[in-house]
Formats: sequence, structure tokens, C-alpha cells
Amino acid sequence: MSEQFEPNIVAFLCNWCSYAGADLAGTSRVQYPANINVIRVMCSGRVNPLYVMNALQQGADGVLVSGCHPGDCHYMEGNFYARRRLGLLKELLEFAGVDPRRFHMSWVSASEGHKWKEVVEKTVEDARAAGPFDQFRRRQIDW
Amino acid sequence: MDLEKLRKTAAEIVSREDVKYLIGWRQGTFGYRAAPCFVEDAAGAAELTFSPLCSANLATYLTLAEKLPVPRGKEPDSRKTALLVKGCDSRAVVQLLVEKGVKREELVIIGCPCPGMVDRALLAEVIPEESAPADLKWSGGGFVLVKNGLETALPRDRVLAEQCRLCRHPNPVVSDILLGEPVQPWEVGPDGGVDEIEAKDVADRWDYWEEQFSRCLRCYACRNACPLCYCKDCILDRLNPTWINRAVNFSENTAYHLARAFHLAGRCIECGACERACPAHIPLGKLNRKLAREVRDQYGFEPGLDANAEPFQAAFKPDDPEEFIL
Amino acid sequence: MTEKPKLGVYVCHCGINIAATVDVAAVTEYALTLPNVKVARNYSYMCSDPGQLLIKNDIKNEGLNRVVVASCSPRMHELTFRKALQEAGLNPYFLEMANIREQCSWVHENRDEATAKAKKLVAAAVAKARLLEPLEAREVEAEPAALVIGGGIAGIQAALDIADAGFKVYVVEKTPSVGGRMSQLDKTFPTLDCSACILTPKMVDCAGHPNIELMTYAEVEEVGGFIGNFNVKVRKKARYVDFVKCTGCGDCAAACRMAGRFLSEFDAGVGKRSAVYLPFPQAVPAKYTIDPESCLFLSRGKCGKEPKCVEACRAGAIDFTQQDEIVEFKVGAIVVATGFDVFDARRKPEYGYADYPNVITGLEMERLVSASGPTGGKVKIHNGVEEIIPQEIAFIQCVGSRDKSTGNEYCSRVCCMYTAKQAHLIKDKIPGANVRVYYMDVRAFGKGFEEFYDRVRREGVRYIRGNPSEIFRRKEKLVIKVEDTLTATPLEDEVDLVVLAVGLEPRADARKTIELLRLSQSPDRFFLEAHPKLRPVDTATDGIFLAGCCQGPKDIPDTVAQAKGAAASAMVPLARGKVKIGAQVACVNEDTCRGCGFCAAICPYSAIEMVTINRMGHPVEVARVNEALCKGCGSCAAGCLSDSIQPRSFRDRQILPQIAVLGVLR
Amino acid sequence: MLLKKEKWSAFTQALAAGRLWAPVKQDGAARFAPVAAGETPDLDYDNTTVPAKTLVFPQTETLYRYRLGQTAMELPGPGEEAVLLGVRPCDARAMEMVEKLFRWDVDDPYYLKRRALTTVVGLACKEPGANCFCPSVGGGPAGAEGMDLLMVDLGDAYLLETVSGKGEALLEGVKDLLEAAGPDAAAHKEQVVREAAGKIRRGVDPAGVPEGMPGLWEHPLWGQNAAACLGCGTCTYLCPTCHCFDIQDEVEGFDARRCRMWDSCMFAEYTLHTSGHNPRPTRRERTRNRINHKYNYFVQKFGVIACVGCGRCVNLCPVNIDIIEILRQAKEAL
Repeated sequence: MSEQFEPNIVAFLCNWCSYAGADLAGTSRVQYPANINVIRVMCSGRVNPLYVMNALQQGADGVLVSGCHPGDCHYMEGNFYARRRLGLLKELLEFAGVDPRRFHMSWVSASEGHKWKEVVEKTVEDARAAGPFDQFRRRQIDW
Repeated sequence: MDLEKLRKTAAEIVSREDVKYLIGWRQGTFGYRAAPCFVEDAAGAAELTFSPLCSANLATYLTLAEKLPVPRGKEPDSRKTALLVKGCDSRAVVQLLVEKGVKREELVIIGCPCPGMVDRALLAEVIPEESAPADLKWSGGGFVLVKNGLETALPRDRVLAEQCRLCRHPNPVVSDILLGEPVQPWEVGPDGGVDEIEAKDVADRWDYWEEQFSRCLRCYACRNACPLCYCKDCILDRLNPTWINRAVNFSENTAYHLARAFHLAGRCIECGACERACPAHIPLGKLNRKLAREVRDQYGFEPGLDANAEPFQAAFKPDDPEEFIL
Repeated sequence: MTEKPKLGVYVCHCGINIAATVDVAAVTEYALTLPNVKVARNYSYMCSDPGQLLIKNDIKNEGLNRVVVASCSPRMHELTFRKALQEAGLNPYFLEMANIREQCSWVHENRDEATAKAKKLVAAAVAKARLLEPLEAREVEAEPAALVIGGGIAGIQAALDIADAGFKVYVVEKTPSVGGRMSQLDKTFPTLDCSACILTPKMVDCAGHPNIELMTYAEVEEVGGFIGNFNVKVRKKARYVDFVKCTGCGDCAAACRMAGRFLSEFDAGVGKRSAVYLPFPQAVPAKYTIDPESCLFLSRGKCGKEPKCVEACRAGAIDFTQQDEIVEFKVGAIVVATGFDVFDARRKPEYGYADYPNVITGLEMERLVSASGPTGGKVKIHNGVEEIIPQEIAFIQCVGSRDKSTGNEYCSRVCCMYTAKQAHLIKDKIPGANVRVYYMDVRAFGKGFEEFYDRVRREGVRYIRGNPSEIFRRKEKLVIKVEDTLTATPLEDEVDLVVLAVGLEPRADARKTIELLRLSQSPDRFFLEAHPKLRPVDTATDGIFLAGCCQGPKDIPDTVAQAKGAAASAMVPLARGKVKIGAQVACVNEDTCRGCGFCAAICPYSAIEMVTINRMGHPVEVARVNEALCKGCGSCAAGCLSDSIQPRSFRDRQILPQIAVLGVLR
Repeated sequence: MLLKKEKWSAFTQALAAGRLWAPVKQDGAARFAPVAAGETPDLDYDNTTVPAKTLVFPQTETLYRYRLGQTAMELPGPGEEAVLLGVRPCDARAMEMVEKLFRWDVDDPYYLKRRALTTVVGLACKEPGANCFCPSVGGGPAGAEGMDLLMVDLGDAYLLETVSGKGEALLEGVKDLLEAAGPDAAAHKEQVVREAAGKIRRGVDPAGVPEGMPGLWEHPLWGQNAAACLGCGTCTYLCPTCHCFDIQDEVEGFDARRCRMWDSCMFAEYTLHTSGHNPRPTRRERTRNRINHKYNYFVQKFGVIACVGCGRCVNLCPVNIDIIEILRQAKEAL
């Protein structure tokens, strides 16, 4: 076993497209890294941008938000809001010195099980390259 | 600015029955200070001033006044609030109108075209601050410090505040009465503060902000001074759920400042109130200006100019940028 | 709610689907170390009856009040387990699932990794489950009535179906008669039935049906409320003819000073009408209407000494004092059947439609060949010198369809066949005529279409593959410049008459309907269905359905089929008498809401309105959620700066602990 | 004793062998930071932005740790000794005042432990700030209250005066670097202190204020002065005598701790009840409380004004709320 760093990824998936796409990847027995940990929300529009920051602060080395392709949102517009909010968040994080490889957003539809695998691999690889994000960890349990 | 006219106009307005008070600036109690003041009667108008020290954004006070329970059988005080506004104050008022934080009919707005404010710290570098209150004036293209009857000219570039150097809207964008002539907007150069950080690589940026945020005391002066941070119950104070722990350490401070900046994305009118209020001298304005710049350049939006605009954070365009999406 | 959480965690083997990769015993053991977990078990198939019984028994015997099931995707069995909870007397929303099959055992091979991940997912589910709150799916009464907007064939069919099932139907039609586009057609492809013959009985049925209240010459002004409870406001425009007194004799129209001076909308501008008119002879209702814009008396205040129609009408039905009337009613469902407009051929200036009278549209051709049309079904044209029977006739396909330059990228689906039909009719009426069709592709996909196309070609209609670049006049003739792309031959084809097979477009006033009903548009600008495959008649708003060409171009049988589908869907709430309101909807904390209205602006369903409340004596605006309209997407919550609006079951205080657990456990 | 300045480096090196804190300058402002071996602190600084209290009363302090759903708790360790170098007389005096509170009805083990482990080496002021007014409230540029050792800058040397046993012990450890002070040292010190005191421009005589405060309860001065208040915590967090704290449980995953952190009576939520009622509903009551606490309640309870005249709240208030001015108005209104 090599001593390579295994990043911890928190992902937020919309119920209708990306979560279903991830389920499809499972049904199709597509294999991908186990580093990804999914939180299901109804719509990518539900993802408060502060979740991303919070995940990084609480121990994630990388964060992924995935929703329906533009125009496919189950709720019509939620992913458009997500795109605007998270696009700006990405700018802010990068400006604050958070490695851009730590946060990704993707469009994965319910039929894109293979794309889901690619997105996971890219997210994990990027976070691995960026390394452990210890600088931002909550350190409250220290005295 | 003709101070006599300012005081006379203010006296007339506060004498009106439908006006509760007027918010303006007065000379400070020491050194290079001017302070917000609340004028309730014509006599009080005599202490009003408008000088290059009046950088406080008075729009902050529109949402700060506590609404005490109205005793049974009584009506709430529905009188108007009068306030003096510079360009940046007026933009904050417009953004508040967009967000329904205030109603236009509740305001009497007196516009003060603003040739730019001084940065107290830069000024103190040139001439150290002393206990006695000093007076400052605009003169020619620069400033003049009046101390012990002596006038000292100060070149504009040496002491002009950063947010004023970058100001695009020095004249009030909304007012009922405009005092004096509009000033000629000046050429705005690049935002060196933001550029400087963007020029760093990402790890160096983190180090830079780590040094800054480590100093933060979480006194919340930045939030409270901001005219657009006015939630009755800020989520960053909230315990259930806890977004940010009360613990003061680098991690929580960073989360606090990033959240604060993000909540102002597309709302910040770049008045610099946060940065001026900070006792730890954290350059908070850079975070806000960075986002304001992206909102302007990538999304084509500038807040605080049109009271009928869609709130940026509650809108989208089908062709918003999405190059970053996998 | 004050009861301390007592959790049961149930880990499913799913046969070997999970157990082969995940050490379910280890996960179960781990679950017992998590806070508030009282019971943890694993079982071969949790979804089976014995599996569910395990949960039910523990709820009863161990006093569990929260349940975590670690098994397949919640998209698979969430409802199953919710039902189990409910059967055991626990609120069904006290369930949280950990997806350790689709998103764990099936996608990770390494047993250690998969087991570790399953533990994390279970821990995160426990973190959320501890904080779940009981929810109730509510029901509200549904008004057993429907509104049908549009009185074309789609609207008529939907209305008849709903009315036949015994529900009240309000049909609102903008023009003075029902019938719509179909009534303008002569024959229908590919069977060549007479359009009027098959449509008119339905129009009459619609008007006479005891359950249908027909409002022609009327427009919907306002729609509020939600499924089961829409409040509708309709403006019935003044006809200036007493609806009851009018006998439909037509004496007024004949007497009108402006008789035959206005282009008839029904005849697609080919025929003429008076200021007082019946759109077409078979119009239903057969009641005359005065067009206020063309009527001298109404537009100028004077019509001779006295308007002639008043004199002429023996029934005394003319009433210039009539005012618009506003009617309000309540319905449980709405069918939108507003139809289409034909492409305005002036937007293809190279075809000279605006310049040459003998370049006409397909719809004008319908009126020309129609026995009830202005020429009595005789195809006669004026070539500038004399009236002739055209001998050289060309059709051009795809005018305003499949054409990005006009903004219409889509295929209009009917033009190929109506062109074939019209070519056939011409051949029928002008036996020696030379008919050719310029086409890109011929799309004859429907039942009997290909056969019909074949028949028309055998009748001597020439199909030439090419997209004409220009039409110009040469003496009495029109010249079509085109390249026959099959032989690569440039042609200049001299003809007497050109028929442009114009495509179908969304109604010019579609925007108004969108705003009225909060509909969405697809990229082709037609109304957007809820799902292109599985919910083609639904809209994103519950209780509003689409029928016919307002949703996209289609022919008559497809339109009728969709109308019947929309009617059946609309009848579901009406028949039930109740509608379910989702439990996982957003709720507002009015104490902290700052009234900025961001959420209301964001909500795609207009489910949030701003209301004024009294906060300690101060009137303040706050958001309020209409739970019947809310779908629980949560976009409002992420846009709320003070977190004052939250979707139930997906609250920040439930999600943040999940994030913490997934982040902290490495 | 005298410490020649050429021995300064050796002196601080000796102290840095243990835990040593001293002011460092960063972005134009000074703050206390640990001194690493090899670094020599520079005492030429304006007073620190954050008072030295932060070292004995940290802004955030863990009281104990536990795990969700379990009752066992883990207490902090015994702590380490430290030397605080360069504390100004106002800050040292404030530590002594705050100790009265933390020793009052029950002993606060956390504060007292840190206080006992800390040796305070004070530094007399030579260049008072624009808003210094310590003499008005019973202090002075060379006050030694709260210190273990006082240093006075005599130009080429520091005069070191022991104040406590801890100070004496500290000197004992570095006695090789010291020499006896000459006969004129005392006079020299007096001159330095007199010069410094002469530079203080601002002040107010608080005589009569503590007794008079209750009579001013409803005076308009509170509302007038509070009108511009932003309700931030700058004045209180930077006050060396402010000592309010809040206790919170903070959770990380399933692990948690109970901790306390500075709180501020200027925050609206400070007195906010669960019911939504707030007994100090506006900034007026909060401002009144802040002044009353220092100039009235603390005096009643402990016999001393809980303000050391450091001027920080005046310097750094974003909207120029000026305690000296408020006291002046209060005196006038008496």
C-alpha cells in the first residue's frame, strides 16, 4: 500500500438528477473512489453556499455540488440560482486562498452514471493534489 | 459645501412635524474624528458639519434603531427620518429600498456631493493625531488641515481613503434635496488592493488572510457598521443551527469573514464602513470589493443604483457564467 | 417533541448485494456507539415483511422514536419504510435512510473502504435523524370544477370529457366563436374528412352541454390560488349585441355601412366581413358581435344618422351601451389549450409574401379551397392582368420551421402533410395543373401519412428537393430561384401561385398566459410540460395541464389525444374532492424574517407572498408560504440571508450536523 | 536594580527560556505574542490594541470536554508558568481589579490559575496616547498595581522595581545581568514619570460620579450618546477591566466541549431572554449599563472605579462614543 493521501469529500446532490445519476452508477456497477460522501438535498438550489465553507471547515478536503443540467431542473430554476451563488462563492474562496481544486460544481443528469464516476474521480484527484486542508479545520476540541 | 446652508436646510427639515430626527455628522471629540449625530430640533442643527472626516455611512442608522413594543392603544411613530447622504450612503439607501429594508416615503434624503474622504490612518502618518479635535476642509484638489489656527495643505493622493479613490458614484444617486453642486466624478484607477492579492498564488493568499483573520476579535463592528448587514437576528450569531462557533480562533474567524463577505455579494456598495470600523485593521474591504468586481464584470450588475432592480442574490440570468462547472 | 430521541438503526444485507462488500455486522456494532442509538440490527432484506416487522416491533417494544435504515437508495424504498413507521404508530417522517447499496456496496470493491464508508453514511443519517421533526401531509378540499382556456379542438375535447364525467367546466374563448384553427381548415389529412363536418357537432355539444358554461369573446384576467382552489377572474368583453335577443339572422351584417370592408380573421385575411359579424357560418354560438374598432359608431361616435344595424335588427338586439363584464368563479383544475399562431411569412422577405398577392400561406390556401370560403371553394387568382385559374402551382415547405434564421429551430410537424393534402386538393380541383413541392425532407411519420404522401406523388405532384432562395415577379408570373439539390441544378421556376407552408408558432400573446398562470417556456417558446416524457400534459404547477399546440406543434389526432389526457389528469383532483399538500414544504420564522422578499422573488412556484403582520405594534412585512403551492425545493432557504425560511426535513439545523459528521469522521 | 540596555537581549533570552509573552508590532498596531528563543522584543510601542487581560482571561477558554450522549467529562491540565513582559500600568492594574470579581462570591479556578502562573513585568509609560486619562481614575504612568515587577525606561537602562515575591524570584534568576541602581535613579524615575504625566491632555474628575449615577438614570445624556452606537463589542472587548463571558457548548461531529468566551453588554443579545423580552432593549440602556458598571456598580461592590483610563474605547470606537465626554456630561448634569 502506498502512503498516498486519501482526501475526504463531502458532496451535495440534488434528488432528481445527480442523486439519481449516482444511483444509476450503482445500478450499473460503475466503480469509483470511496472518498465521496453524499448528502442528498431536494435541489441544488437548496445548497446554501455557506454549506461548502462549513464542510471545508469541518473536515472536508474537497466539496462537490451537483445538480441538473440547465433547463432540466425538477424545480425549473433551482440550478440557475445554485450556479450564480456557487460561482461567486468559488471566486471568494479562491481569493481567500482556498485551492480551487477543493470545490467543484457539476451538472449530472439521472442518466449520466458514467459522468458521475468521472466527476467523482476528478473531484477526488483534485482534492488529493491539493492535499489535506488542515489549515481551516475547526480546532475547538483543542484546549 | 456651504455649512450655513446645510445647517439652515437641516433646521427647516427637523422643524417639520412629520420628521422624527435628522441624521448627520458632527465634529468629533478628539483628533481626526467626525461622528454621526442625531438632530432633533432646529437648535441641534448648529452642530452639523460636512468635512473630509465624515466617512461614516449614515444609512446604517436607518435599520439600527430598535423598534420597541408599542403600548396597547398607541400608534407606532410613523414620522420620517431625515438623513444626509454622500454618494455611498445614497447607494446604501437604494439597496435598502430594493430589499425593502426601508420605505422611500419614510425618508427625507439630503444629498451631499462628496469630493472624497481622508483616511485617518494615512493622515496620522503625515501629521500625528493629537487630543484636541482638528478640522479638515476640502481645498482645490486636496485637503487642508486646520489645527491651532494653522492651515496645512495635504495632497489628495497622500491621504485620500482607498474606497474613495475607487469611488464611481461620488454624487448621491437618490435625494430629495441636493446641497451644493454635483462633483465631477474622478477617474478610477485599478483596485490595487485586490490586484495585489490576486497576483499572489493561492497558498500565499491563504497565508495573507490567515495573518489578517487571526487578529479578529469578533467584536462585530464590521457587521454592525455595514449599512446592509441589518438582519434582526444574524445567522452568524445563531446557536441553532450553529453556522459559526462563538469561539474566537482563526478557523471560526475565517468562516465568519467569508460568510459576511458572501452575504454582501451583489449587495455591497463599497463604502468601506466595515474596514473603517475594524479595531484590528483587517482589510475587509478587499473581500467585498473582490466580489463586487466579479458581480460587475461577470454578471454585469452594480447594486445600489436602481431602487427597482431585481435583488442580485434572488435572480439569475440563463447565461450566467458557468465555465467552472464540470 | 420534548421526548428524547431514541434511535433504531437497521442495516440491510440486501441478500449479498450489500453484505458481500460491506461488513454489515461491523456497521451494526458501530451504530450502537452513536449518540441516542438504542437498537441496531441487521437483516437479510429490510424491505421484506419480516424486515419491516423488526422495525415495527422495536418501535412498539423498545419505544423507538426515530428510525435509520441503511439499505438501498431512498429513491427506492423511502415510501416503503415510511409506511412501516406509520403502521407502527410513528410519524412517517421520523425516518432517515443511509444509501449503502447504490452509493456504496455497488460502487466500491474494497471491503474495508466500503465498510468504513457505510459507517460514515450511517453516522450522518443518525446525526440527521436525531433532529427530525414530525410532519403531516395535509389535505384541502378541491372545487369540483375545471377551467378550460381556449375553445379550439383541444379545449372543446377536454371540456367535453370533463363535463361528461359530471364536473362543471368553464370554457373561456377569446374570439366570438369556438372552433379555433380546426374550423378554418377545409379537409383534414390524411383521411380527407371535411374538417367542419367532424368539428361542428363537437362545437354544438360544447355549447349545449348542461355542465359546460361557455364564455366566448372573453379572456381570463386573473388566476390565483392553487390546485383544488384556483380563483379565476374572467372578463367577458362587450359584444354590443344582446346575447339572448340575437337570433343570428345576419340582417345587421348585411345592413352595416361598413359591410365587407374589413378583412375577416377567420378567412385568414382572404375574405371580408362587416363591423358587426359572425366569424363564420357555423360559428357557435351563432350570435353576432360588433367589433368596436371597425364599427363607426363605437370608434367615432357617429354612424350616419343612426347605425343601420339598429334599424335592421328586428329583435332589437343591438346594444351600444353594453359594458365588459367581470365574472369570478372557483375551479379545482385548469386546462390550457390556447393553440398557436401561424408563422408570419413577412419574416422571410425573400419570398415576397408582403409584395406579391399570389404568394400566399397554407392557411390562406385552406380558405381558398374551402367550399365555405370566400371563393366558394374555387381556386381563382388575379395575376395583375386578369382573373385566372392557376395552372403552375408551387408549394414551399418549412417556411418558419427548421430555420434558425427565424428563431424557429423546431419542425412544425403538420406542414409536410397539409402541403400534400393541399396539393392533392388542387390536383382535384384543377385537373391539368402542374403542382410541385420544394422541400428539405418529407416527414410523413403518422398513421397513414406515408401512404398519403405516396398517393399524392402518384397523382403527379412533383417533389423537388431544394430550399428556394428568392421569389420575384416576371410579368404575370412569379419566378422561384432554387437549386434542385438532388441533381445540383439551379432552377428558375415560373409559376402562377406560390403557397408557403408556414409553420406553427406560439401565440403572440403567450407571455400574457405565462404570467397569468406562472407557466414556463421551453426553448422553442411553447409552454413547458412538467416532464418531456412522463408528464407531457402536466405543468410545473399542480392542477394546471396543457392540451394541444400551446405545448408544441401537433396535428389534430395528437391534439385530441393530449386533450383527453389533460382532461383525465384534471379530473383526478376533481373526482377525489381533495388534494394532498406535500409535508416537506417551507416554513417561515416570522420573528426573524426581515421582509426583503428575496425568497418570494426566487420561488419558481410563486408559493411565497409578502404579508404585513403586527410585530409588537409595528406593521412589518414578512414572507408567508402557501403550502399548497410549495414543492419543498429549498431554493428560498439558500437565498435567505437570515435563514428565516426553511424547508421541513431539509433544515439547516438538520443538514449541518450531517456535514459535521461526514467531515469529522475520516 | 538596573538593567543596562546592552543587556536587554540577554535578559529577554533568559526569560524566553520559559514561556515569554511580549508586545509585537504588526500592521502598525501592537499585540501580545509569544517570544520565540532568539527573538528580542522591542518595547518601543504604543499600547497594545488588545489589553494584556487576554493572557489571563483568554477570549475563548475550554472548561471541559465530553462526548454527545455521554456524561464523562475531561478537565483541562494544570497549565504552564509564563512571563508577561511590557505590560502597561493601566493593564496591570485592571488585572488586579478583575481579580476582585473572580475572587468574589466563589473563586474562579480558571482565572486564578492563570493569574498565579503568570509573572507580570510592567513598563512605565513615557509617551501617553491621545486619549490616555489614567490619572483621572487613580492610576498613573508608573503605577505598579497588579505587577510583579516594574520597569522604568531611564534612557540607557531600565530601572527594575520588584513589586511581589514573583517579581523578586524572576530577578533572582537573572541577577547576573543586573547592577544596583545608583542614588540618582529614584530622582531620574520621578522626572520621567512627571514628564509622561505632563503629556496627558485629557481627563475628567470622577468625584461625585459614582454617588450621582442613580440620579441620572433617566437623563437624556444616555440616549444622546447612544444614538450613534453601532452595538459592536469594540469598547468592551478592548477594555482591560471588562470581564463578562458567555458559556457555550460546541459540538464537532459527536465530540463536544463546554467553553466560555468574552461577551459584551453592548450586544443586543447579551440580556435577551428566551421569551424575546429584553430588559435592556435599546443601545441607550446598554450604554448606560456600561458606564454604570464601571463608575457605579463596581465601585459599590469593590470600592474602586472599574476604569483604568487607558483610552482604548475612545480610540477605537468606530463612531466616536467617548467615555470621557460622557463623564463630563454626567458631571455637568449632577
